[in-house]
Amino acid sequence: MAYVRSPFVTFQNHPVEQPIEFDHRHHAGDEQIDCRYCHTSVEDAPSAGIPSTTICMSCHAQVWNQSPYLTAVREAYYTDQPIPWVRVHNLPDFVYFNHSIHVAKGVGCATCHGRVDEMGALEQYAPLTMQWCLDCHRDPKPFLRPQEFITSMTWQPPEDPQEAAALADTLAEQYDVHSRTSCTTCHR
Amino acid sequence: MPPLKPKLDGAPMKDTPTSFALPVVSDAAAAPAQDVVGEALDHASSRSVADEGAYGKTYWRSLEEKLGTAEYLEVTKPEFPEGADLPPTGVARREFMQLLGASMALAGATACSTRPVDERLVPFTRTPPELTPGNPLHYASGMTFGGSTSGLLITAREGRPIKVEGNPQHPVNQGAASQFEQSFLMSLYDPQRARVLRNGKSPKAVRTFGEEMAIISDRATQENGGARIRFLTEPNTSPVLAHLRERIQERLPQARFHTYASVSQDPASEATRALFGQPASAMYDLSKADIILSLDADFLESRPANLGNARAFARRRDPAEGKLNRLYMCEPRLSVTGGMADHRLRVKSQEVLSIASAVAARIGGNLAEVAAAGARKAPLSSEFQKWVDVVASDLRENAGRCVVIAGERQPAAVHALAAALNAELGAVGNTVRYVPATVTETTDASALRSLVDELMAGQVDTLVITAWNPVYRTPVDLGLEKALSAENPHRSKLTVIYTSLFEDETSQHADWFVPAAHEMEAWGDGRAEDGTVSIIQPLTQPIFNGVPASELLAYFLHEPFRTSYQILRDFWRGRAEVADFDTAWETWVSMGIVPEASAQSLTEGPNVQAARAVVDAYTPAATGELEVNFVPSYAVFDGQFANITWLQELADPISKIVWDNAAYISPATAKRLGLEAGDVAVLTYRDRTLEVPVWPLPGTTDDVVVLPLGYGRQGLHEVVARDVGFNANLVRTAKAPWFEGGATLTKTKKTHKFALTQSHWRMEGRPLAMDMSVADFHEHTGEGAKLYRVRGELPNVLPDFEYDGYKWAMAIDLARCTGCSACVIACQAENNIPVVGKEQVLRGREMHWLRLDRYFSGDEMGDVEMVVQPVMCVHCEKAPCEYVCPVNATVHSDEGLNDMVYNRCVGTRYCANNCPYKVRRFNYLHYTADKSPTEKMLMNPDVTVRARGVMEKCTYCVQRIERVRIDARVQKRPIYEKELQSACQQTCPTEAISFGTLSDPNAQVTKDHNDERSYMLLHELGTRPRTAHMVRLRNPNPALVPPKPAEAHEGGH
Amino acid sequence: MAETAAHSAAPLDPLEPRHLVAPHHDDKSLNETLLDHVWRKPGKGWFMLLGVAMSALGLLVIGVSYTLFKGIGAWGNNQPNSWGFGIINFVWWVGIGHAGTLISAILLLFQQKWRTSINRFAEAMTLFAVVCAGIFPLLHTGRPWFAFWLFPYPSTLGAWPQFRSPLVWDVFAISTYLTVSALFWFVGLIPDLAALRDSSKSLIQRRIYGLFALGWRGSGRHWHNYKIAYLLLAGLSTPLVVSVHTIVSFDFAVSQLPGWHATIFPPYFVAGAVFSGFAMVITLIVPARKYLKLRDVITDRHLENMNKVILATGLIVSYGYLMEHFIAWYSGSEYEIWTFYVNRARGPYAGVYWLMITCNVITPNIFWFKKARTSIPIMWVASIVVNIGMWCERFIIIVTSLSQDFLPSSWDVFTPTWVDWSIYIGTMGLFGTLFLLFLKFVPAVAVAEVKELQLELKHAAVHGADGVEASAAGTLTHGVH
Amino acid sequence: MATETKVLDSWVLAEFATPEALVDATQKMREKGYTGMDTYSPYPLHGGSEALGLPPSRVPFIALGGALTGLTVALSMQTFMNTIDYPLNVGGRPLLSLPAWVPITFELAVLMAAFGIFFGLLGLSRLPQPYHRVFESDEFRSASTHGYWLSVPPTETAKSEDIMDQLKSLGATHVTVVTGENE
Repeated sequence: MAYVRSPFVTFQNHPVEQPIEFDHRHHAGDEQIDCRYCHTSVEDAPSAGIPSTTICMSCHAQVWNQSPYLTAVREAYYTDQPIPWVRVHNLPDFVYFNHSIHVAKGVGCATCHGRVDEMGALEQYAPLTMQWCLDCHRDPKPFLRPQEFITSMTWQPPEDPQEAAALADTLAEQYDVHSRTSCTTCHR
Repeated sequence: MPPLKPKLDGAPMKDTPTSFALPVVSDAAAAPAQDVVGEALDHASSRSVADEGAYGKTYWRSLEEKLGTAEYLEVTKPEFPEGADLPPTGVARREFMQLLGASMALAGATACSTRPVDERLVPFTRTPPELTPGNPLHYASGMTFGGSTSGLLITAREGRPIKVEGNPQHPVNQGAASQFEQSFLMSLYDPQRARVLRNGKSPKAVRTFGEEMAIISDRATQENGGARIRFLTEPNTSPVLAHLRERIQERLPQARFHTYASVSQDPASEATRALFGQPASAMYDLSKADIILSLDADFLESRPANLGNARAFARRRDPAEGKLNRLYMCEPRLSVTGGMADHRLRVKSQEVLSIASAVAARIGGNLAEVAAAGARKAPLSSEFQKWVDVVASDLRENAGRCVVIAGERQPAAVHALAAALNAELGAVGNTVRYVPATVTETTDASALRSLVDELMAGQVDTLVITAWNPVYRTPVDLGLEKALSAENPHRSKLTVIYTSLFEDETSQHADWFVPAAHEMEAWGDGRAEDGTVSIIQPLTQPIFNGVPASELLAYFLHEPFRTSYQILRDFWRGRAEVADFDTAWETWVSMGIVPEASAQSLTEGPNVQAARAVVDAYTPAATGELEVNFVPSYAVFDGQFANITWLQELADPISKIVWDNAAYISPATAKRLGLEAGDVAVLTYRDRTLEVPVWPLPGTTDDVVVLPLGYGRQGLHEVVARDVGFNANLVRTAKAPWFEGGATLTKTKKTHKFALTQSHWRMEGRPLAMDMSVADFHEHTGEGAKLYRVRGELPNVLPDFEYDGYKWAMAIDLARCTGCSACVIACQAENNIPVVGKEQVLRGREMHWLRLDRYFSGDEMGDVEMVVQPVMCVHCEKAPCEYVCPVNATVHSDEGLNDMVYNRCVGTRYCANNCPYKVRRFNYLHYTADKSPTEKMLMNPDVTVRARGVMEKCTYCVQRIERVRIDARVQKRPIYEKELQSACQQTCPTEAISFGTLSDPNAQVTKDHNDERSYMLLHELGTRPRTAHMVRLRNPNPALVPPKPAEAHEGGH
Repeated sequence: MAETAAHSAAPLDPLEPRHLVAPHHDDKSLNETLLDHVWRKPGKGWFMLLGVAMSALGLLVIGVSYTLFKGIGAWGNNQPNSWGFGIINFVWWVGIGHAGTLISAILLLFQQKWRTSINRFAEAMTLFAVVCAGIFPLLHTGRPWFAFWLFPYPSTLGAWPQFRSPLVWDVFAISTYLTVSALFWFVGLIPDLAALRDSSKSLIQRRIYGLFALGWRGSGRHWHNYKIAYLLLAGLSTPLVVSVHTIVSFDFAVSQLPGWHATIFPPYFVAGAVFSGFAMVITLIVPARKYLKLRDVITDRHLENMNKVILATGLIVSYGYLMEHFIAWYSGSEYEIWTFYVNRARGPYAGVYWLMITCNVITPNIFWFKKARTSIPIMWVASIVVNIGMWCERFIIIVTSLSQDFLPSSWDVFTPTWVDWSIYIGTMGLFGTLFLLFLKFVPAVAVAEVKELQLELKHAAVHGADGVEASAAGTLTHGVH
Repeated sequence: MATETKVLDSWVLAEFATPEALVDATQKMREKGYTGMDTYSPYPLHGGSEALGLPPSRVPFIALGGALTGLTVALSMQTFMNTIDYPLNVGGRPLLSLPAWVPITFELAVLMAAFGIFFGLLGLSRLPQPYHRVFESDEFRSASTHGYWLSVPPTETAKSEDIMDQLKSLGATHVTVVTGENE
């Protein structure tokens, strides 16, 4: 019972080596670049979007354009070959997760992906088990945050439980958030 | 560090315009081992020097070596999972070891994680601006076939087309697409498609081919103006191809173009040429027709105008839309249209002329002479007299609101009579208008006679065949195959150039074979029958190195290379009279339609007197013995769709046979000849014999044998189609392409196993597909009456669940449903439903979520009535399937959907047992295994591909619901009725299916549920279906209804 | 072995217990007689039978491996016949498995002395039949590797089994039945295992039997708890045995299929199970008592009594058929009428239907005649016929009902494949193998109980008929308050 | 059995010819005040428990406990899983479908009761017990087949020899002393 819930089986907290040493700590942390700058389709598509090489180059044509760290990016760009990133968050094929609706309903990036700004190599933060999904789908309120903080890595709900509950109620009302536990919500 | 360059399947990226994306296969699965040519290409491109454009020398040598091997010539890959019913002796040693290994592996498998260890995310280098990964894109396009171009709307995901719908803006399609258009997508990804351009057996580059053609055309220009060049094409509907053709003719004035189509409109053209002075097409407005007389015209199914006809016809079958129309039909076999008829007369094909003449005689007026001429050619049998009288008087009473339609299989005389009748009855201008025909040249087999003669006489040096597979589909007496084979003494002087999607029967005789680009791979255009021009927009780069038709023809112009896109755009730029061409062009492409004025109606009315000449010119077909009838197949048409498994497994709407054609005869004839279903008989006709398996089919005229075309294919690489059924073209003659008497059937000792999706054709008196006359319906609406059983109040001890939000529901109107089967294919394409093959269908394991139940009533030895009932999961509120599932794999959603959770299913199959509608389908074998990389690209990524051992069924297209819901909720608005359609609803030509939420009182589905015709299938079981069916109403003429006691409503026992 | 005089004695009273054990035995000779076959080297016949059984078992291995490799598609199942041989065989085996516990438990509770000699035998049969039956529900699922989802355990999915489904009830019923039957059998075996341990000749045998005997030493304190424990297990097994086949019948009765949806199913299935179970006991015990030389303890009296049970349950089964048909007609439902009067009697499987009627309705009636009840060849053949008939009954219930239900458009026939047959025959092989091993390694008769019975019979001989009744009531139950 | 805990003890074992004789002798010995005796027989003795003066068995109470546990567990498990934790609309049936819970409740009660009986039996009989001092005697092996034995532990007042004499006088056919480890 405990074994299948252990991070070893769920693949949590396991930094994944990528073909390019991309560091979220630097981009999301130090530089405070909004998640949506690179993950462009998170608000209107099921997939948040793995940035195309043009997005990398939109900055790195100007800054660090000689850096040896970025040789592979430049090579990918000029040879028109995609960069084969290694997938970190992998749901089974029969699970249809949609980023846009979660973001629209006030579920922040950090809620599921953790403190990406503190991860050198990206790792899976949440267990991604069905039970974990259900925990939020049954009672989404505690996991909501105001839209303006949707990509914030540091936002915390108010410490006072009553205040937090009030905020949760307001947000649920405002964003029209419902519990959805029908099977076809995720499995089609 | 993993390799930076993943293996991409497809053409080199450099040539890709950014406006459409490449198919990207992320799982990088290796091509199947049998894919010899593909392997060779990969091998070659990896070795070739980049500057040489992948055409290095090593390429040829290796490819030639490979091509010479037996594996290439003999396709070994089985299409389906091996049948499970092998005899024990069939377990070879190797397989046994595999079994052993499997059982050991299972024994050792514990606690294995399902997570793939190293899955890659392959983003675009430059994301095309219109594309968001994960969201679908829709492109307007078209498909040309049967002498007309349909307007299509194609859905693409991440650069790969996955679904074809009708273009809602197209005046003929109006959003509908038939089974052919939809399945055409499957041939795009068919791994058996030809990939190698070759001369003899030597692979060649396109450039080499182009140069060769330039040389041929240059030489011909100088020597004789192309006098020894012949082109054999499909009926042309494309303005750009017509333009290219004109230019070729300018350059090669002596070259000649021949056109061939299996289903030719020539008889109609011949008649209209006489009556109107030019070939014309009859455009029917069935929405205005109260009375329709069909003279062997399967106008709801036969190309090209069927989609529009079906829609208009069906509207008049719904009493909510006004007065019901009445359809009189005379035909030799039960067709889809015949199934919709209120009065159907079983006649032989050659008797149709006598019916037409007799009706004309009854109408009288200007028609007296032509009627008399007709009657001389074909005297009316006295048994039909009453029917003719009633029909004629009904037509006369409804003059101006009636129409007479002649079938494409009927001779010009019948078409002439139909046009004369329409003129006399005042139909012209009201219910029918005549427009100049899109295809003006002759397209039937007799037009090829001169070509074959020339070939045999050695008068042709170069024959360019762009028509699909003439060797297979031309009548046997034409001798085209002989002319192209070594039997022709002048064959060595002849160069045959053939282009096709597949290496087929004709390609075996081709000197040059050019793999054709699929219509979804190349730019083009085409006209619908009413003259509407569609722009055919490609959805991908050619996957198998195909050459577009326009590029191929352009080689004969010897001009600088232009792509099909440039050719098309240049042509329209030259032709369009618009100020801002670029903007106009963008609009046309996005709409898929060029807003040219569609064809104007002919103002000159038909010259009724000219009809007489046509009738006089008619030579009656031979009579006696059995009348042999050729018909295009409802599933594979004339065979050009035979390699599409969706269509092979599409049950014939009438006989429900899959993966086969049969010689259909009437049960009475079968009895007379001592033939049973599945017996193989020898058909003797005009000195030719053919072994055919027979199938007695109610509704067939006695002494008629119906042979569907399109089967018995022998194409080299068309593995799906090969040896399925028999080839009726082997007894078909150019002289009598459609019907003629004088055939005999002799029983042999052999039998043939037919796979049917429905084996019992009676309703056994149960209230299932409700079908009654208007008069009966009004009698039965009261309480305690027949209909009460299927919609009265029922006691209920179970709690009522509240559905606060949407309440998804469906209504199916049996009055509108013709059984055309477009919905079946739509469902299959949308929901990744596997094709299982004939063996599995024989075992009763077909997977279609949506099936069309077809019941006959009446005396099966005589006249029968047919009713079609589409049945898919009805999403019962009190679902019997759910409470027996031990693992909660099928439960209700909060919106009333009967959810099926594949990944939770362990496969006890109890749900299927307890489903009274038997709509659940089980993956008995791993039907989705062994898909080639291109076939995987066909899959809808929004729907789980089911593995072995799980149950599946109709979900009401829940993936569409969820996508629309998410979009609506992101935009903070409710779902609009129009934005959400189920796949079957979207494609249905007759609007028989409505889908939506019952929480909206104005939704069509709510109105349908509350309609007086609405009822619930098996209502008495208390399952409370969310799908309502609507009673089919018939509108019989009281004069033809037999007296009450004789009414054998359900027939059978 | 001396010829017994019992056969010549005229029976006085139907339940007169004298004939249940030949009178010339004492504890020691009983011991030797009943344990002898464990120590004897098995004969050629045993090895031959084992060879046959193991070959059939090989078929099972092939059939099961092939099924796992290919999928359920290897079987003849289709749409609409989603269940086929798998469930037929399951119900058939479970039914056979009913006689054992019934003989042991119910007859014990009703203090039927004659059960003593055959209960071990019947219990073993139960156990092995249930093992054979248990293969099918697991194997017939599309994805047997996920069958554990039927058990309620806290998974990471957060999903649970669905307790309204009779299939979950089945899981609990069959596993409980298997467990309780095994416990009951084992508890009964413990004293005999101790006897084997103590009469063993080699150290290895002694160690092995000693291991299973758990250190049983026949202590008065052991017997004190044992008697009540055994009786309680019997008491529990009685409702259990009824509940198990009731629940198996729910697999059908809970559905709404014509031919399945019937309230008569539970009693009719239980009777059918007992019917087939007793028939199977006869089928097995007739040769076994001959080869194991157990005619002294498994007497003709036993066989005759079992035949009476077969007759009685056969009549109940016939009544079940009659009622099904009556209710179908009485309901006026055209679906029910079609199923019973058109499809079953005249449909594509009419042959199987009439075979079923012949085997199950007509055959048992020969046991109205004492001659048939006491004739070894007749009863043996009849018992086999009854088991064929009961298999046909399950075939008729499952296949004909499924093949033609509500919508004629979906009707289709079921044709079994070679895999179906090999698995079916294979389970017989499994059963045979287990049974032959059982006969070889443990006493086929409950030795301790027979000895006790023997003692009572002696007392009865001394004290006369009244004493028989008194002491008969005392066996094993003696001392229970 | 560690060596340091080895306490050697001598018991007297007596074999009787018939079960009646054994019961009789036990009764007599008990009247003489011997305690800790035990009888050994291949099948239960009539009056054996009374002769040894044993209290009623506790197995039925354990069984009842098991049954009640099974019943409670089953009912609460089904209600929790299908009604409380993941309430799903299954075929429009009530979330708390108590009639549907009955079969499993019954089966689980039976199962738990059976476990109670079996493990209760083993526990109360202190089984499995591979070693016991009475197994030291080879003749004792007849106890499970055809012998009727009585064991009498020595007391402070009576020596083994006295006991042996008494037993012989009560009709024992064979008397012996076994020495073995304590339980």
